Amino acid sequence: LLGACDKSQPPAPAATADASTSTNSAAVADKKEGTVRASGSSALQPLVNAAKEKYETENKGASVEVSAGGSKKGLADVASGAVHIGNSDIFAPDDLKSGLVDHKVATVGFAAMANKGPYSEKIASLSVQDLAKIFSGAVKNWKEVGGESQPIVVINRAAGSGTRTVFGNIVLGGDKFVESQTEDNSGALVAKLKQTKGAISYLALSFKDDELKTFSLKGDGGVVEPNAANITSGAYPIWSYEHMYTKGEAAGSTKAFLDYILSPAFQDNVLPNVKGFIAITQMKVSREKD
Amino acid sequence: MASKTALAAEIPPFVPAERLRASARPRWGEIAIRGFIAACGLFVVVATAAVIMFIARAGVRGIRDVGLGALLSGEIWKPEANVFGGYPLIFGTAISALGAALVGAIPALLAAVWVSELTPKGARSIYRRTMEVAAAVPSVVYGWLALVHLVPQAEWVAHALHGEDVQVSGEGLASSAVLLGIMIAPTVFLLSLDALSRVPGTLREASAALGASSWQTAFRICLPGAGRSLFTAVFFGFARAAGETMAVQMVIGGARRVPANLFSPTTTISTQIVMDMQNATPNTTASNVLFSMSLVLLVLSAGVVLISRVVGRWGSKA
Amino acid sequence: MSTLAELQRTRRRHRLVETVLERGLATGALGLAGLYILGLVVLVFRGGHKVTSFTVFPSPLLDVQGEDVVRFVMAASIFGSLAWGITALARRLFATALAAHRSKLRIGVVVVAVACAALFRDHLPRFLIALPSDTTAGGGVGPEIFNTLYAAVLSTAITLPVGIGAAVYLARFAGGGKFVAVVRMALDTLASLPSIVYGLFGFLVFVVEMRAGYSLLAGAFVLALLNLPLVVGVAEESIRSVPGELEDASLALGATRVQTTLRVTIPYAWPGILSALVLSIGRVFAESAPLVMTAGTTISRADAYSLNPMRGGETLAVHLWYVNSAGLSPDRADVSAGTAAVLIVLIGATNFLASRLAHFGGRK
Amino acid sequence: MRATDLSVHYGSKKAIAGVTIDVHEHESLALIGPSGCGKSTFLRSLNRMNDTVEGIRVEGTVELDGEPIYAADVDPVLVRRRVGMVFQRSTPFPKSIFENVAYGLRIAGQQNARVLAESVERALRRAALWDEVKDRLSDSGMGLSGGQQQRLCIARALAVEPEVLLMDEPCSALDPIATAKVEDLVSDLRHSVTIVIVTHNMQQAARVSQKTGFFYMGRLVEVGDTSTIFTRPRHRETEDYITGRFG
Amino acid sequence: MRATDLSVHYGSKKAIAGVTIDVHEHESLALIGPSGCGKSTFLRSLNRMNDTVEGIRVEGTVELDGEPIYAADVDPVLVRRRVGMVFQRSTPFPKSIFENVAYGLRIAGQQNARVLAESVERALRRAALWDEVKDRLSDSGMGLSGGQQQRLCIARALAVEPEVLLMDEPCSALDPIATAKVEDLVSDLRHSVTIVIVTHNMQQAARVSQKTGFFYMGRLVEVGDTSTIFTRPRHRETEDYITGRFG
Ligand SMILES: Nc1ncnc2c1ncn2[C@@H]1O[C@H](COP(=O)(O)OP(=O)(O)OP(=O)(O)O)[C@@H](O)[C@H]1O
Ligand SMILES: Nc1ncnc2c1ncn2[C@@H]1O[C@H](COP(=O)(O)OP(=O)(O)OP(=O)(O)O)[C@@H](O)[C@H]1O
Ligand SMILES: [Mg+2]
Ligand SMILES: [Mg+2]
Ligand SMILES: O=P([O-])([O-])[O-]
Repeated sequence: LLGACDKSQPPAPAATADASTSTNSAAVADKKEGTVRASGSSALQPLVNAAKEKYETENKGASVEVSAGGSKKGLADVASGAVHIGNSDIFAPDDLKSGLVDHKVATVGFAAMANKGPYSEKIASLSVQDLAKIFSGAVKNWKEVGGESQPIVVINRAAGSGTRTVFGNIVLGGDKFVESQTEDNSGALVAKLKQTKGAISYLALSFKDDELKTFSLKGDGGVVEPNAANITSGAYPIWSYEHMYTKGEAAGSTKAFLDYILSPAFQDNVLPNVKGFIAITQMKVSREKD
Repeated sequence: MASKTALAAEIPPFVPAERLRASARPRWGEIAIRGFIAACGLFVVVATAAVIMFIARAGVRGIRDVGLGALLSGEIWKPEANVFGGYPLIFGTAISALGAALVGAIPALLAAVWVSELTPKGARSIYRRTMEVAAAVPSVVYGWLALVHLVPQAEWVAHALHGEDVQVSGEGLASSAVLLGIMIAPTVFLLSLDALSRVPGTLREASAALGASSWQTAFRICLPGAGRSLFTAVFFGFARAAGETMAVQMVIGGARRVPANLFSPTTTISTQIVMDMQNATPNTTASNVLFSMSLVLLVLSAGVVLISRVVGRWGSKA
Repeated sequence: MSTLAELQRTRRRHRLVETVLERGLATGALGLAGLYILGLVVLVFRGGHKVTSFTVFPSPLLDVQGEDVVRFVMAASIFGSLAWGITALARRLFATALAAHRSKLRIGVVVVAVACAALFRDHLPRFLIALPSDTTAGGGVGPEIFNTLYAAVLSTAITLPVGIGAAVYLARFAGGGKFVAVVRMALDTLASLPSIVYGLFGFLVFVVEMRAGYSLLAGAFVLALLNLPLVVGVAEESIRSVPGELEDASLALGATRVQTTLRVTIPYAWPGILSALVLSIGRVFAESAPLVMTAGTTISRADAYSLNPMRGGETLAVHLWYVNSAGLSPDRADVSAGTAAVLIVLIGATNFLASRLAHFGGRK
Repeated sequence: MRATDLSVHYGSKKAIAGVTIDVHEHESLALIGPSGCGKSTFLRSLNRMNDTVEGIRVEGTVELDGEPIYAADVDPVLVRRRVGMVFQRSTPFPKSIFENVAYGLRIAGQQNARVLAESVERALRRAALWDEVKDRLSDSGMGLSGGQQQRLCIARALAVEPEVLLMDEPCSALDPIATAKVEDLVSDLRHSVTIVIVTHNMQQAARVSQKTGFFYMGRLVEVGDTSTIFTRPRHRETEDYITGRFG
Repeated sequence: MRATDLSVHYGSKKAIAGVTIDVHEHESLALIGPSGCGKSTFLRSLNRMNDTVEGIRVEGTVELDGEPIYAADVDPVLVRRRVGMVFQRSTPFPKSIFENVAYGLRIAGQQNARVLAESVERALRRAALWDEVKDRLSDSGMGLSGGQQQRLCIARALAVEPEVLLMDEPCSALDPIATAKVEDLVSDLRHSVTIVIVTHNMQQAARVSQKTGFFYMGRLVEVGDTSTIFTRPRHRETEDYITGRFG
């Protein structure tokens, strides 16, 4: 009975904290008040949520609505004007690009993750070719990639997912996934992976979980672990920028929120504590497209 | 009036006794309310027309872009690659709704016959109450329960049926059909009960008076007597199952292909609409095609219900 | 025809078959009902656990506008119904002793409710008040409860007049023309549209064409549309079941048709209309797909409890779906159970209230 | 009140044909005849209650105080305020006893509480119901017994002070004692109101009416003093009917 | 068929009390009495039709050919096959005319087509309906006129060859001509079947029955030869009723 309560944090900021911040932000109060709506990437969602919680408690009257649904939904929503900010793991496609302004707020790595079980215990890493075979459906049993006999259950993200696009581009050279069970959302996928024997999928590292097996990448130069050091150096190739698109230049409360996310206060102090995300400034390599 | 008391004299008469003519002043309040009432009727028509029109406008564009044949019979649905074959969606919808009718509607109907004809009145109201609450339970609650409790069992059953080598996770047509069956059973039960209660009691009495047992009365008089309404009840359940979205989405798996067996993941029209609508840019083919598919769904379920109603009306006139 | 002995023989044979069938069907029906009862009980208890876990944080959880009022109302209704339940039980047990004090009891219930609300409003089950949390454990469903009820109110505000109007039109004013056939056809069509189609329609009209964004009003409107055939159908039936003699009596006293409708027909048909409303409110509570596409899936902290109908917001049913297919919080099994329990309690309470309200309608 | 050559069709079906009858003020007329012969149809065409029936066609004239009630500019609502009606099945509204009786006044626009109270009391007294209900005027009208309900309906009709009161088998659903009370009431009322009463009970017709009309298959076979009709009917059909040979 | 000290309660309400009556074979008995006096209740307890009513309590005995029909081991279904019943409102099943009449036989297990056809024809002939429907046996029974429907119901009851036929106001919804036909039929039938008929029309009782019983407020006030009851009733209440003083 108390379990649920214990896990939850007491309401962190007391009313006093609000009072102090609200005075110093009075000058821009008219900007910060109001609602900012964002939707899109579920990979980016943990970061935006962290920002939202901090931002809302620091700025009374400000409110940020974040809903998931996949990167392409975010792009479509922001382009249609349904939301102010479209979160995406991928660059906006050409047809939407013209009206949208990109704000790269972080980078994140992706990795194949699987249900934990005896069949995959011995497999610590998989090569890109192995992954390609698994996710295109060519390989159907764990024993074919070095594990024990157990049917492989591939779980995909839905077509609108940025994770799917990035992972597909880098591992399969395009969206060549076998058509299989599909989850809308990274969060739901994690739960599904945990409960399905033999299941494998791909997730942003922000969803890395001790109860899931996370595979390193086996290449010519040895095994590369998916961690911040390898991503910033470019050794681990499966990563992408996290974009927050606005329609035209951001203004008003939207701009205030984006400014907050891009501010050193957030990038240096908060972002590193959110699992899996890497500040843009840390990157030693860069990309112009996915 | 001769016997009017003194009291009466103080009270002004309500009707000017000499007059029958309508007063020159129209009764505005009356006219306004009549107008409102008629407007409500009109509103229903306009709203329906608007819904159909909005769906059809985009839907027809989608059909034009893709071609009706390709849309209905193509076996690959991949909007991200601009391939729109709706057959897996239609197949999934039809099979899970049919399965639901089989798993849920038919037992519910039989249960309704039993409860309506063969149990005492007291028990009847308990059954009815229970089912009313069960029918009001949101479908997502059923979906969530199925996700937590049904899907793992389905995985187990699938392995038992198809061997250990099959790739399943329990999400698929079997789960969704059972879920939908459980979901529509209370509604079908209640509708059937209503249909049976509309069979005149006098017919039951007449049958009993001829020496029929309550069973014979139930199956020879009440069932045929309520036949068309029972039909409608089952069809209504079918249509509801075909149109259900979120609950199905939670258990059907979402693979956009014709499933290999009842336990491999597939999708339905409405599920796919919700999924794909999220990242389709309005006014593109990818978006329009979703409206086309909803037209298909509309024809599937509305058609079924309308036909059963028309048959019902036409039959009751005979 | 047949001799008595023959009759008895066939009858015995039939009897045997009937007994077998009887056992089968009885088991089936009992099983069916039992399944649902069991399911409901389990649901309520599982979630009840979550719901009743009282907060250990007495101060307001969040600085959300309107939260105080919501807390007070919530506390008043919880303690009010508790007090009412106890007095109802007491009345049943000591019927004679308490018969004379009915009005006192009633006042007592109100006093207890208000007093407890004032005293305990900061010690409510956290789950019923707190904002939901996508990412961390301990999120609640306060705004969802509010949104669910608010959406029900908004959509009823549309369904009630339009539904009764259309029902009265069909039952009493329309006659049998072509237009009536069109209206009926329209109602049949509306009734058979899958709810996802309503969702698409609402999305197209409100979110895309009108650029209103996700809003509760859009959701309420779409749900009202969705409920219209149901409400019109049931209301028309109950209006038709008003004895013609009653209306004749009113007309014979010199009432106009409209006066008769307003003063005799609708009051008499009220219990039926009310049950239609309850059904439609039940569907507002229950629907998810159309709401996802029109009212959205988020709660905004700034106006979580605001009465502005143009803001978006998820309802309990949507939350249940969202938590399971998009939520990242570790306690989502608990949250789901709690949400389901709250939903079921809400539905039960609505039905109960309606059955009480039916008494005020007129008939009996 | 006078009907001249009155015919009523339901769609293509003729319900009554060429009925001419004259009801004098403060007279009471009983209508008898077998089931389906058109008694109710005729009665309802005297206060335009038939207007509400779909597909009905009324020919001929009906005059109230010399004014034709089917003239184009006549408001049927006003006709019905002057020609009241009581039905076979008592039809109390689901309201209090007081509100039942006050209903006709309220819809006529009467809002003065004192006037309402006085009118209700007078109507209930005239309907011989006052003493039985005066202590529970705010109880529901539907809680009364069958006979009381029927008298409540009569009181309700009387409250708007009609000149003519039409009654369609007002006692056929009542027990003997209630029937006797209503019959007494009708006998009293005929001194102040013109009454047209339909009944299937010939003894009742004999007891309460001065004149009796016999309907058969949509025609008014004969009408005359009650005593004459029951003792020396002019027509064969009338005689067959009142001696119970059919019906 | 004999009822001895029969009382029936609906819940706490007593509908009939201590009725003792003896109906001889091939005799026809008419039951008269004001509305609500318990005629239907009594009739329905003669073939255990009341069993289906919730909360009913039957005391006393009813015997059919000397066998008590309320004994514990008696199957009410068998009682009803031997004691048929016809109701006030005709209730043809929504089936063809043929199937309506054959229904009773079919449920009794008769499947032989020839036997069915013969029985149906005989029943329709006995109900004086054969000539009117022989060319449209497969049409719906609901397409017949009211009088024909009622005779169809009688034919249906006759088809299973009951020993006793109970009729509850079988003509009260019929027009005079149909009434006459049904009355003729009843007069004919009484030579082959025992008939108990409830009627509100005293003339009808006089025309079709040999014996008449008068019910009043749940009691059987008197029973005797029809001619005696109508000319020299022994009880004051009977006289008041048949002379139309009440009811
Ligand atoms: N609304 C209607 N539509 C069509 N036909 C009707 C309607 N009302 C009555 N009739 C027909 O008109 C005829 C006269 O009916 P009416 O009700 O006036 O008879 P009645 O003498 O009052 O009979 P009863 O004694 O049974 O009340 C009947 O044949 C009846 O079937
Ligand atoms: N199912 C029932 N439940 C309760 N009371 C009933 C029921 N059926 C009849 N009664 C009551 O029993 C009494 C006798 O009714 P019954 O129907 O036998 O009268 P009846 O003589 O047939 O009247 P009618 O001439 O109107 O048909 C009445 O007071 C009636 O209200
Ligand atoms: Mg009549
Ligand atoms: Mg009766
Ligand atoms: O981050 P995604 O939800 O677009 O994969």
